[in-house]
Amino acid sequence: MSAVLPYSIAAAALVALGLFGLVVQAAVLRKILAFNLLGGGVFLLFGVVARRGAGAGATADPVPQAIVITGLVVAFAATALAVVLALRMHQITGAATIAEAAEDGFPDK
Amino acid sequence: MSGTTPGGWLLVLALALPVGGMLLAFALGGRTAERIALGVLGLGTVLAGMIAAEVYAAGAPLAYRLGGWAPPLGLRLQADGLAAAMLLTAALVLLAVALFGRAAQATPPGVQEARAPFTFWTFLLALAASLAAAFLGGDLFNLFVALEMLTFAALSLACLDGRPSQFRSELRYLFFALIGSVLYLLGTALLYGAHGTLDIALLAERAGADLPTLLAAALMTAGLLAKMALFPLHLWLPPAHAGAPPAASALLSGLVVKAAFVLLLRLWIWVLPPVPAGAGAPLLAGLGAAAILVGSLIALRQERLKLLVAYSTVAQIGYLFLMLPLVLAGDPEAAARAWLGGILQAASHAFAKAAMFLSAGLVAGALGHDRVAELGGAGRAMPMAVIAFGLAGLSLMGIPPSGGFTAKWLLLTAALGTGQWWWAAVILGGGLLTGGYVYRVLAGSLTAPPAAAPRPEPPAQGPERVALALALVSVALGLVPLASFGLVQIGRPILGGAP
Amino acid sequence: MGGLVDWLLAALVLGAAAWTLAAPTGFAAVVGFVGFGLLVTLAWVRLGAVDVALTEAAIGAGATGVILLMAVVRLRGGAEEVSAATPGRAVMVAAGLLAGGVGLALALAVLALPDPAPGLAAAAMARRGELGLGNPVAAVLMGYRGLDTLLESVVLVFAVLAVWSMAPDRRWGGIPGPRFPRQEAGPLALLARLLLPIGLVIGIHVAWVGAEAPGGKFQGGTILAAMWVLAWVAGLVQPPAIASQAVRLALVAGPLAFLLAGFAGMALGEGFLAWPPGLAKPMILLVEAAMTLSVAAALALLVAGPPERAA
Amino acid sequence: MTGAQALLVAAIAAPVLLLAACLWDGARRRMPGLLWLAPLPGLAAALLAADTTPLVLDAARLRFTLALDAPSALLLGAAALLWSAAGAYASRYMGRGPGAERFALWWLITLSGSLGVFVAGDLASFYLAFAAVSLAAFGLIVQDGTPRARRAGEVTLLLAVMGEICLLLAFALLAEAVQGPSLAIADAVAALPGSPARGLAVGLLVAGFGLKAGLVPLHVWLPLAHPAAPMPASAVLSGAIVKAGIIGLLRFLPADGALSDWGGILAGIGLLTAFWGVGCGIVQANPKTVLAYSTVSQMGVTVAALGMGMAMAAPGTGMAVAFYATHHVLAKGALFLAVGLAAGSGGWRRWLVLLPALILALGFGGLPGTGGALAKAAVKPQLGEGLVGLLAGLSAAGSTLLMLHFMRRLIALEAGGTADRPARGLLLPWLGLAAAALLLPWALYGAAGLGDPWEALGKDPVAALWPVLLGAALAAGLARQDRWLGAVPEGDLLLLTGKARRLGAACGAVAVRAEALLRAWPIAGLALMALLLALFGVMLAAAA
Amino acid sequence: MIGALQGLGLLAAAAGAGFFLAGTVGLIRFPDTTSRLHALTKADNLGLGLVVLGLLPFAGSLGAALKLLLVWGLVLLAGGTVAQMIAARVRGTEPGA
Repeated sequence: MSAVLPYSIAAAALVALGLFGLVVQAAVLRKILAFNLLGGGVFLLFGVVARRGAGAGATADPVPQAIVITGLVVAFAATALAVVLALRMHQITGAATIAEAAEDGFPDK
Repeated sequence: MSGTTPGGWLLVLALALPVGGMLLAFALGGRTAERIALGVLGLGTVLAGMIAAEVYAAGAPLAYRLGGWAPPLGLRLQADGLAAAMLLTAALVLLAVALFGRAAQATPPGVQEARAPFTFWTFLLALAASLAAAFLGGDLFNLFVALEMLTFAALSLACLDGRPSQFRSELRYLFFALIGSVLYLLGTALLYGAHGTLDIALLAERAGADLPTLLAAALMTAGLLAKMALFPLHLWLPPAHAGAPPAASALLSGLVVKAAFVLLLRLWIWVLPPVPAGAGAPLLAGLGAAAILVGSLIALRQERLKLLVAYSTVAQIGYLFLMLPLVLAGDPEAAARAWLGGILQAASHAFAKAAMFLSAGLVAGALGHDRVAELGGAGRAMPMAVIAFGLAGLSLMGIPPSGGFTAKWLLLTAALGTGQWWWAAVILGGGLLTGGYVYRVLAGSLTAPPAAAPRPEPPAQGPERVALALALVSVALGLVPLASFGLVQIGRPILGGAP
Repeated sequence: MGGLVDWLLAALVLGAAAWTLAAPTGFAAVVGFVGFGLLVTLAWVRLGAVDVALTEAAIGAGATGVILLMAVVRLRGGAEEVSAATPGRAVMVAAGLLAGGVGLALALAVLALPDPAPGLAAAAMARRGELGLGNPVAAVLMGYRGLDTLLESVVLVFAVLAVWSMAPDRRWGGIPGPRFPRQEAGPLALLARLLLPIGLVIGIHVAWVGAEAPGGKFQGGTILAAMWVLAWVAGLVQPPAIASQAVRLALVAGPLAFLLAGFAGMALGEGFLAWPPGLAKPMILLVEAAMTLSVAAALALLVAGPPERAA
Repeated sequence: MTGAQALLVAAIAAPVLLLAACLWDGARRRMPGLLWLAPLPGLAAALLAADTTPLVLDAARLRFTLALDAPSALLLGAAALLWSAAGAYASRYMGRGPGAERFALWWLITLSGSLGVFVAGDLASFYLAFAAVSLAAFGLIVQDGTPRARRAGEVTLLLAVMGEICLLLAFALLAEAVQGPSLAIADAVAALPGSPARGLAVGLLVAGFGLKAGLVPLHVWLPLAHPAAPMPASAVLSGAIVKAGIIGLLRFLPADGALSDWGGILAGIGLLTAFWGVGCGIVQANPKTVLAYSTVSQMGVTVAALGMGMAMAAPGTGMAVAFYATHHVLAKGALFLAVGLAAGSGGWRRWLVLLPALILALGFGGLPGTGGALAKAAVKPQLGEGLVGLLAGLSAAGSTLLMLHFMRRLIALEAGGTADRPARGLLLPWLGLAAAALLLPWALYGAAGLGDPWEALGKDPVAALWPVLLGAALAAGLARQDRWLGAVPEGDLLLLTGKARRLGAACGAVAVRAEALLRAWPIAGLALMALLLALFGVMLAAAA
Repeated sequence: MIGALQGLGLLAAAAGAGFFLAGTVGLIRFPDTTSRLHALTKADNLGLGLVVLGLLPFAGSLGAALKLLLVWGLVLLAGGTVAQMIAARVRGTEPGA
């Protein structure tokens, strides 16, 4: 089982890096990247779990593998959505961060 | 437990119907989407009613084993009292919002298909599908997919108006929700690694107070709290909910946050062992108390009506968390009360808040603004909308007879019964502050309009009636005999109690 | 030796991740991320999860990389805004400590996982024959946890519509994404012409073998989507108008087929999402084909973005 | 369901049904003219259904119980009479139009609650009725829409909600004290003395009901609200609505000596209130405000009697206190109606108003022969002896002084022209109610089991008379001291709240700033991670 | 036992790795875009070619061998195209280079 140790640590460190980036990075694009790093860490952890559960002729437990495949697709969809939102925000307001929250009420006519 | 019960097919229909409806609405487009949505949501209400009746009659949860595979390998759908009650609440609110949307979100004449109406109707179905998946799912990863569906649907509904200022607040919402999702997913990875299953019923048997389980619970809870916008994680909620069109706001505030709460209950009441859960619950309830007080206080000082209502949601979410330490206190009688109180709070808040957002939207639409200080004349121009707002407000305050009152009464007596009087103080203080902001709106709208103001255009009767009907349901929940709420107790694990 | 490779790979993954965070420009960061994705793909191979490795390469690194690269080009400027919004040292330190704390707790929890690991490998391997599938991951995706896959394919439809709905009102029904000039000659046109037929074959092949060997609809669909994006960028094809009925049908074909198959299972077999005995393999392949089409369409349209031009 | 029980249902159902009828335009337009009908079933119930077997609807579930004991019946009858007379008065006074229709709606809600508190037999229905009467009164107070009315309404509403909160908590404690799921008031009261949270529960009950009854220092809303409302509304506010507090105290505090310590405290608060009301009242210029302070004072006496009864475990206290309050319902209601008439009539007809008013007014001081004298006699067992007796006498003297001051302010109101005749629709309810206030106590004294009224009055005429004479003498002495008028603003103690409000505003501003900080992206992110780790740590520590 | 073919294969793969190394050094050390491109494409195409060549003797079947060659071919195609496009871009933006 020692083979999974490097990846376990990498997964934990990726989660930490991703969280750190999501919190402190200001640019939207960097936040999206940090989210993907964070997701990568989570998926890698599933990989560790899958590898630890290898057996019965499977090189890794197929259930976590399937979960990661599903998760990767969902994460991609989320990334695409975030990118579109960021582009539209940039296009309309020229902003590249989400620093200030726009307090939004009913639009004044 | 893992087998299919009689009536289990209802669960499949409750999920497959909105999923199929959404796909068809998306494919066929335009006005057809609206027609499909109305039909599917109507049928969905019937189904939800049948499920609730079936659960109540059987006195036991319904379950359906998908594809014939038994957990842990396979997945199952299940409806206990909690799921049945929330499903019915969601179905009714969705149907009401759909009826409201017939006027507000109609495809304009002369075009085949327009962006906002098409998005609204399709995502209305999407939301129904996501909520059904979130309430009926019995597997933590399946519930993750449901949460993601919910996030996408909610985000798109929040963006419906397409105003420039919205993209920034929606982006904040998306990022925070995504962090929440990822933390939740991380928790499921640990749970699978530790117990080899993600089925809730099996985890309830296998999970102990070991390190991976506890960290998983903390991660998943934090993720769900981010999605529920529990104070102090509420940064995204006010702008997102206030910036959406009224029909969307009603759904976001009334239903979407509740789905994450159901997951939280599954985690805390089913999966977590009582000892660590009992230790963590006061922390969550403390945040809930802070949410009630701070949220109400901020709502009291808002200048915009829709933001006021949104902050009211921040506060009302807090009440849900008060049930945790009460349910976990180990007193079976108080636990049953607190459980019912919490779920009743979720349901009555869903109706009341939907009514509030709809009526606030009508008022804002007719006046052309939503400044609280300048609501004069609203009461005269659209009495039904203002009455709906007032009735909903009474329910939120906890004035009898209303669902909110019964909910708070149950929580109150459970708090006193378990010797945790401080939660009682919070419940009552929150009611007072709630009264303050509801009063501000009502008093403002009942004053005479400024002389120079143009006479506001009275809204159509139909939408006003929908708002009023929702408010009345929220009030009427307080008149239903308590015994018939025995439904929500079905399937709840009875805890031995923390030492 | 093997252990050293794993340590090295893990370190490289972390290094790429750190570079992605710290890179001086957005472009460099995205390039770092694509490199990160490829290294993670290797890690997946080392972890014995070839199916995931393929998906990671196709979607995690490939498709995500493409949309991020397209975004970085359009998100120019804003340096002052970014530096103004970057939090101060105190917040940085606090964030570092807290994130480090989470990572540490996670590492401890992973080390505390029970040995031997509980899991479902044996069960999943044992029963895949009932589905006529050789690849256990496919058995999980299409069989045991079919509902996940069904809902996930629905999520893709959600995402496409969500992306479309960000468009300005007047663009509704129009053509997504920027217009690329048609390149009659030049390297890109050549690449597109040469690669397209090969890519299509490979994509369909990857999707097809998924039943028995690593591969499947998501990986294959991504390759097909990539081919379409290549043709689009080379100006050979235009994205379809989002009002087009064909596009809508392509997007919902997969989930709808899955849903119908689920009901067929209710009628013929053990219940919803059950594959009728004997018919399992052909039905699964049919659904997988529809899903491949839908995945390819959804990924391509997600890359293209919201409608920007009139049809 | 027996006929008597049906009357109990009808007492509440009548206003509710009229309210429901307002959904139709035609009925709503006619409603101001029908208000006098709404309380009549309540009156019938008071006459015919006292001490009937409690009606338990839906025994297993809601525990929706209706009951009517003798003291409640007494008060219910008087309140119903006042509501009916004031309703008739209102139909003329308010005129027609949307304003009057709105007034009728609030009137009916308040009425249903006001009568409901007398017949509700379980905690939930009582709370519901109490909430209705407390909160809907707001609509009556702000009817005129003036800034003064609005402020009065807001203060009332705020305090009413706070009162509701006290009661809610108290009821929760009571429900907790009862063994089993019963919510019947009788069970709750029986369980109260043995409850571990007894002190807290009683304190909350006293605060919640005392607020409604106008006990110092929770009386501040009363002198603001009662004058601000239209005349008929003032009449029911001061006459009937404050009695919701009295009936609450009567029904929830066991009078059998089980809470004798609290009896003393209540008596002290009551006497303080009695003098406070007089002291603040005699410097008021507006006759309605004077009346409102008189109400404060009279409720003080009522509560003092109740408190002494509790302390001494005197038998019949409930009946005696209810009788005292009954007189106040009728007389105070009538006097408010008089204020509305005095301004609108001139010449000899003015005396149709002033003369009965003078008799009623002096009744509060115990002028022999009046209903007020009988009321005083009724609570004599509780307030007759020793120091308390002296204080009670002094407060009666104060009442005389206050009411003479009221008469002066009433006369000082600008009279109408000699030809102005009061509208018959106003005059008849007033005269009827005044007559009832004078005569009904004579009829009820015996019926209430208090003995023979003649005997009671004849017993010690000097003791009955000296407070009146002392009050009159003081009034004569103070007659020229108008410079004190307005020395105490309406709602006296409210002056002190200015600082509290500024403090509240400052706290609010701090909260707003802090919340804005928490909404900053990195801070929220830090909070999320900190929360995660804290949760993990807490659970780990508990599991270890 | 390693046959002669396999031995040659190992040598080729090692040489390929050497080219990769050189190419990477060039990528980092060369001064401008075009010369970096030169280092990268030459070294990588040749390096990968040698590696593929070296792996051919180890391929279990003809199909696997063909797949390896296909990989090389695709990389040549993609690498060449990208290099061309970068060069064209550089020529457009850096006059004189």
